[in-house]
Amino acid sequence: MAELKFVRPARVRLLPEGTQPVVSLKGVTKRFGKVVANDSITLDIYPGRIKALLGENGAGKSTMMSMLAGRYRPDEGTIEVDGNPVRFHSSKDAIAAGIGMVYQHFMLVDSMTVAENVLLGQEGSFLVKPAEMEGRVGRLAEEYGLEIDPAARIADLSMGERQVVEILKLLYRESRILIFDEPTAVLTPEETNKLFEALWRMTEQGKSIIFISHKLEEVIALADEISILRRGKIEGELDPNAIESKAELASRMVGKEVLLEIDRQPAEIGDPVLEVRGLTGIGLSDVSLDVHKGEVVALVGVAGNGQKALVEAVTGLVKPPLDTVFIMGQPWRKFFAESTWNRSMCYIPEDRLGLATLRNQNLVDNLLLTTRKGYTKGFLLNKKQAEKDTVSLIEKFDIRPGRIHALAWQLSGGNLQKAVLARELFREPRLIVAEQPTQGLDVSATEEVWNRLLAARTMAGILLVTGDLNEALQLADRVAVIYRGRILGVIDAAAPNALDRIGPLMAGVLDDIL
Amino acid sequence: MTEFLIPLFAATVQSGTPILYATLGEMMTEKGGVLNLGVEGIMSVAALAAFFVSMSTGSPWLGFLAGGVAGTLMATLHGFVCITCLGNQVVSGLALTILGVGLTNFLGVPYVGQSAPGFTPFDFPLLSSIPYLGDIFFKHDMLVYISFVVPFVFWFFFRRTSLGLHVTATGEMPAAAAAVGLKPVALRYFAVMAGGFLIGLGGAYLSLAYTHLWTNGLSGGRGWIAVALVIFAFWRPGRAVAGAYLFGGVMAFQLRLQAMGTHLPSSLLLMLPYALTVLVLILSAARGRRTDAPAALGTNIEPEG
Amino acid sequence: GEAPEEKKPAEAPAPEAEAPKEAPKAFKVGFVYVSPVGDAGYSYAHDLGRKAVAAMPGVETKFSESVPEGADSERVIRNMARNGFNMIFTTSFGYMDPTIKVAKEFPDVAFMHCSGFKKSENVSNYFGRIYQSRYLTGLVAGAMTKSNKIGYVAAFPIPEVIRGINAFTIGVREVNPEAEVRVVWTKTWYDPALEKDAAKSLLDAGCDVITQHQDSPAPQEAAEEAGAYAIGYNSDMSSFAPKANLTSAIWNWGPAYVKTVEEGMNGAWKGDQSMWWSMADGVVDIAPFGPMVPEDVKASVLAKKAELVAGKDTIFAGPVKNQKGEVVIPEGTTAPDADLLGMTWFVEGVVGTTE
Amino acid sequence: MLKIRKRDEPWKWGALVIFLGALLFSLGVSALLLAGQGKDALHGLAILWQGSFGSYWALEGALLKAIPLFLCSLGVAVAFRMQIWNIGAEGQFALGAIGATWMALSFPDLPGAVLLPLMFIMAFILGGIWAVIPAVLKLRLRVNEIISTLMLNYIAIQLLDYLVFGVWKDPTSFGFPMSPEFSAGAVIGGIGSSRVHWGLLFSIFAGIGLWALMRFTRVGFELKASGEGARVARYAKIRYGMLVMFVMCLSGGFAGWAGCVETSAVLNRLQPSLMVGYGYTAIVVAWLARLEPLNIAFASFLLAALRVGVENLQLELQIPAAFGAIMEGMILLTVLAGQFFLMYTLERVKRKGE
Ligand SMILES: Nc1ncnc2c1ncn2[C@@H]1O[C@H](COP(=O)(O)OP(=O)(O)OP(=O)(O)O)[C@@H](O)[C@H]1O
Ligand SMILES: Nc1ncnc2c1ncn2[C@@H]1O[C@H](COP(=O)(O)OP(=O)(O)OP(=O)(O)O)[C@@H](O)[C@H]1O
Ligand SMILES: [Mg+2]
Ligand SMILES: [Mg+2]
Repeated sequence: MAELKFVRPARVRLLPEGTQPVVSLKGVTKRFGKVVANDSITLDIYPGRIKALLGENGAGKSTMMSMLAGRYRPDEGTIEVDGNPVRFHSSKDAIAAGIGMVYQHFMLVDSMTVAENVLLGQEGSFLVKPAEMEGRVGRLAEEYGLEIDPAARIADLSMGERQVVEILKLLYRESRILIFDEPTAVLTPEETNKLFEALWRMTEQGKSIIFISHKLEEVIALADEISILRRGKIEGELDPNAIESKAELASRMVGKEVLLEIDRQPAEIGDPVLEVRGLTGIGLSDVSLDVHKGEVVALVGVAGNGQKALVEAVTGLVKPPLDTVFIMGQPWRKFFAESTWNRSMCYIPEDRLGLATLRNQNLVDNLLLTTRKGYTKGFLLNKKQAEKDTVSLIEKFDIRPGRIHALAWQLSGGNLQKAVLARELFREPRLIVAEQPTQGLDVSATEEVWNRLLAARTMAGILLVTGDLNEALQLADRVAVIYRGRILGVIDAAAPNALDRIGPLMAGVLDDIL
Repeated sequence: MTEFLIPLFAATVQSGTPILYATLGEMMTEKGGVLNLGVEGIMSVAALAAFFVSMSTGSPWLGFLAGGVAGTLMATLHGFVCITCLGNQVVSGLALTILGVGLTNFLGVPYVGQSAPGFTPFDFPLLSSIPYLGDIFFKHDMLVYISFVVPFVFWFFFRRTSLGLHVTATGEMPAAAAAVGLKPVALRYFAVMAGGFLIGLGGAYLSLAYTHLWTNGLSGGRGWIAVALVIFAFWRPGRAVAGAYLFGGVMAFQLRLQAMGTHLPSSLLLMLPYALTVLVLILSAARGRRTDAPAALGTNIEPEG
Repeated sequence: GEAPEEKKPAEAPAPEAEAPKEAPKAFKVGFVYVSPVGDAGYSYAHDLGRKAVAAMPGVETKFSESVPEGADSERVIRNMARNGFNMIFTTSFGYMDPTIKVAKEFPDVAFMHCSGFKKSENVSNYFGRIYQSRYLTGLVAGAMTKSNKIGYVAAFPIPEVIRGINAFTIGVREVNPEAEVRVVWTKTWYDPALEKDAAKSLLDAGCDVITQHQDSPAPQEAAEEAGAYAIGYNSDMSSFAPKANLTSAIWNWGPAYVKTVEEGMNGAWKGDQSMWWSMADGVVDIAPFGPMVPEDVKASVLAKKAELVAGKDTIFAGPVKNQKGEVVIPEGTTAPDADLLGMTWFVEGVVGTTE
Repeated sequence: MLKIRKRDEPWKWGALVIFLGALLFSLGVSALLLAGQGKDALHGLAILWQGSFGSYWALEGALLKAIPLFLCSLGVAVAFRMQIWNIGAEGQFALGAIGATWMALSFPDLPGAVLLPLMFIMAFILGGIWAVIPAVLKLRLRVNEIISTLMLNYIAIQLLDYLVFGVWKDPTSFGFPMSPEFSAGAVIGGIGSSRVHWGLLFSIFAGIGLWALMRFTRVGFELKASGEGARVARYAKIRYGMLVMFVMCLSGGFAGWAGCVETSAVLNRLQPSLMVGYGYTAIVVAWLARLEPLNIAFASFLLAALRVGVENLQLELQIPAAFGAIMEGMILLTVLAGQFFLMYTLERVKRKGE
């Protein structure tokens, strides 16, 4: 099977003897109520090197970094910068000490421009001039070879561009230690490559990078050193050179044997469950696509090329033109007018907390969100039954914490995704539209989601929308590449040169034209 | 026609002025992410404070300032309940209105019917001789002239000063502001207090320029109009001016229509300002898409560990 | 707030059972006001009357202010009745139904309702013929106007206000048949800023004398600022606009209230009466003239006033025409009180509508 | 050093403790204010208690006053649950009163068993329509509902005025602005010999109905779910637009019922003095009660009792009416400030090496 490769420019640099760490954590502990998120962590960060931080969902990576960045204050232990103990009262102190962080969820003000976001808090004078600010940010971006329009509003930018803004923020503050919390989760492969180049450039200037990711191949390709965090504790430091395989890294991280090879038996292909025929409009042109029961069709492409529109049209959020979309053999309008709660279509969106679940409601209510019609008798809702079913789903999918009264926002990303999956599979769907289903999930959670999706093929056809080519190739039977609202090609995933053909298509390069 | 229109527009400017101050004050508050429904109460207290200080010191300017300070104090109370204690912004604002109006009626009793030095209209040098416009805009009192400048200052503050950017960031996404080392809590207090100051100036206008006498009930619902106009204005000062003048203008217009001897029932005429506000909103909402409401408006900043 | 401290025993009502043993019980009189007494307006005028009553020996008074009309007033009135008040003055029109209702439950308490039309066994209603004062001030206004346009800032289109406007207009036209009275409704009893705006709109329309029916002195102020004349209402408003104020139509409840309470104390009070006190009873009057009012005007107005004081009221004596010029009160007749009480039309010379 | 810590679970008895604490605090400040006026503060508080809860009369008065407040708050709460900011209960209340009056005046001869239901139905319809207008404006033209509901309040009051000053003016009222008195069939009677009327029972049933709707039905669930945003609602195939209309209609209908009960049972006719701001107070009540019907019942009763008690205080001690408003404002603000302790605690932190 094809594997993604990142081209590493230099060999792993050896740490010169006697180098002093720029930042050290000494016995740092952080509790949230009863949860011990970080348990006497001790960690050193050296200049000019990239340290990767690995750990399962909820291991405490973000918490630890947030303390470094001054957002949280440690309950115990000290942080030392250049050998001197410091106490950060707010991000301001951390910034002053040269530490900057790009958070998992971007910290950008949507309504303001790139320049304003980059210079926020660092304007330099009370009076500001937009043109002058834009000029300053433009020059900075140029200096580091980053492409961005300083006058653009954040709301109009892609995820990759937003990342650039976050990086510019750190660069402008002349941070020596740059923390990236899952920066690649929302990036396309191309954007990821660009990011890596930027990171290497920065280390060459002596900056230290801390890099958090669940994508092991990225970690192997990028890191000078790897630290593993498990249940709030540092489990060990690894030398990337000594890593034999992803599987080894994964098992060190989880603490038990991980296969990492999913067993994809071909399923029996049945009737078509989704037919898109010459869909034009809503940002798409002449899109045709079939998904049959028993198969996984991946839709890949650089974000913003029409995936969203297609998904919205298929899932009923946007009305497509007449006679272009057929679900389970029925025209769109008829299907959605008569759609039942089960044995129908289900949608697992990218936005788990904001779209797929009710943020402030418990798991029972979240189960009911899409299954409520199945619990309705007359006007009434059978909550007792819903509670019983929630309990059994929690058990079956091992969702933690295992309380039905836990609220959605209290769940970790992986568990939330499991909950969404549990609910949607409970509906025994015939068509599943899954959008970035493993984004932000750790290896074991990813594996579980993959297995569940593959198992679901016995009852359904799956449209998988993903930016992760690895995922597409692992799961899909066929891979459709979308570019500027068109499907440029549908490629058999089992074909030996699949990966080589997908790449150019994503960039809009058609073989047959060449 | 001009005989009718010029006094009408001049009256529009005058009756729009207190609403304008209050609208900008509420807008300032909301730009920082805090909803303050206590405008009516703040205006009342500020009107009394302005009157009292002007009366006892003989200086209307000190009175004007006192109105602003009283507004700030009242707003700070709201800030304490919402920003520090994380209380619900809607209820706190409503409670502030109840408290403010109550306090004013309670403390103001001894001064009812007394008068204090205030601001009187004068012809603004040079500008007042511009044909038409001079009569409309430049034959008022000092506080009206100041109100011409305030929207520009407001606009300038949010577009051209770093503090303005910080306040905006706090109203949009406090976490982002905190992440770059700003202090969202302090910034919110600033927005609430500065907004309270402006609202207070609106109150002071009522007791120092609109009338020079103390009577209860001076704010007469103008605070509520201000709250509505902030939404109407899509959080932009330029539109706030338009909204305040539109509202004041229609009010003045219907009174004038009566004075001219119309036969329309007064109930229908008195509906006009409110109905027209909605109508204009419908027309403008149907066209524009962006509303510019601060994204974090109404939500409190939870303390982090 | 400014109420004088009452005699101490007022603090806690003595339980009924112990009462006979103690010193002769004071005669308790309660007043219910629709607005705060501090407003220098309508309720303030009633409260001056209450103070006159409070000065009587053996009488104790209390008041409730800012009592909304409707359901709340019913409870307040009942609370007074239950607390052993002997006589209760309810001073706003909206208290009419509640007063009647409560009175039925407390047959031993005397109720006096102001400005309404219902009465019962133990409820009498009363009001003052303020229109007489309005008429006199109209005479002044008619004599003083040069533009022949007089502005009237009016509160609500109810008979009380309409009657005042009509009497005023009759006065104006008596001395100046050319003059007209322009009416602007604010639908407020008390919104100084709005009322000032209303006055300004009248001034802008060319009026050079302004009068009003609301409690706030703001219209007086507007006239003063515009260099026009003003006529006040409720109490002497000259202090608010010394250069503009010609005179005011004023209430003077003291004498009538004292007399009524006296009747109550010695058992002479009767329910089921309608009293419409006039200038002859001293309940309504006009305030002293401003210095700008010429002597001859003063003299002729005072002469008319003397007639009214003597009980000769011919203000609404026919012929009186309505706005369309139709004769509504024919020559030789005088409108009966019932018609005056229900007046909903404007006399000729008024510009405006009663809707 | 003290540290703010979020509670893992909300403090169980916290709401009660905080409420009582806030009450105590505000009473303390009020006592000081009274003392400042030269009154006997303790005696004043005793009178306040007496006037609020101390007698049958007081309780009866509070109960009566709580009824319209309760109905309006329920209406407000159901809209707020869905994050539709209906602050137009005042106007919807007025329209309800107008609807009830319309029926009462049109069919004066019908027996109560027919006429009263008609009045309630029409009150619900008109109140509902008045609330659906902003809903339509919001859905179709994206007009913010806060501003449209607020403006419609003013318009409703003028409309009521227009009617009672015009077509509905009682010919025997000597021109005063009020409708003719309702016929016996249009009046909600008292329960037994008390002054508490059957509107109380109606409110209780309405409250239970709404509570059950929110709790046990699918619509109730969809309403709660939509409260998290229109996007989630669309994802879950909830018909958001329909639901907004339904909820606003319900919300306006409840306020309309309050108007109907108040006109029919208390005033027995339509008159402008009907409008005393219940619609605005309802917003405070609904929020304080965290939009829960049972809490709303308590909160409306308590607020009504406070207002009744203050009347007593005013009469007995002759303090200005504004005193009550000050007390009310203070109680609300302290209760709110105290909410902090529901979600957070302060804990002492010891740092190593300090
Ligand atoms: N603000 C908070 N309040 C309460 N608990 C929290 C908070 N933030 C994190 N936690 C808990 O602390 C633990 C560590 O969380 P953290 O976000 O640091 O994990 P992570 O390693 O970054 O996970 P992921 O890979 O999913 O991002 C988790 O159990 C989480 O539920
Ligand atoms: N009192 C006033 N009278 C007339 N025009 C005004 C007044 N105050 C502000 N303006 C104009 O309105 C404009 C500000 O309006 P607006 O609130 O729409 O700006 P903005 O949306 O904040 O900024 P931008 O236009 O940069 O997006 C200014 O250019 C100013 O010229
Ligand atoms: Mg994390
Ligand atoms: Mg603009």
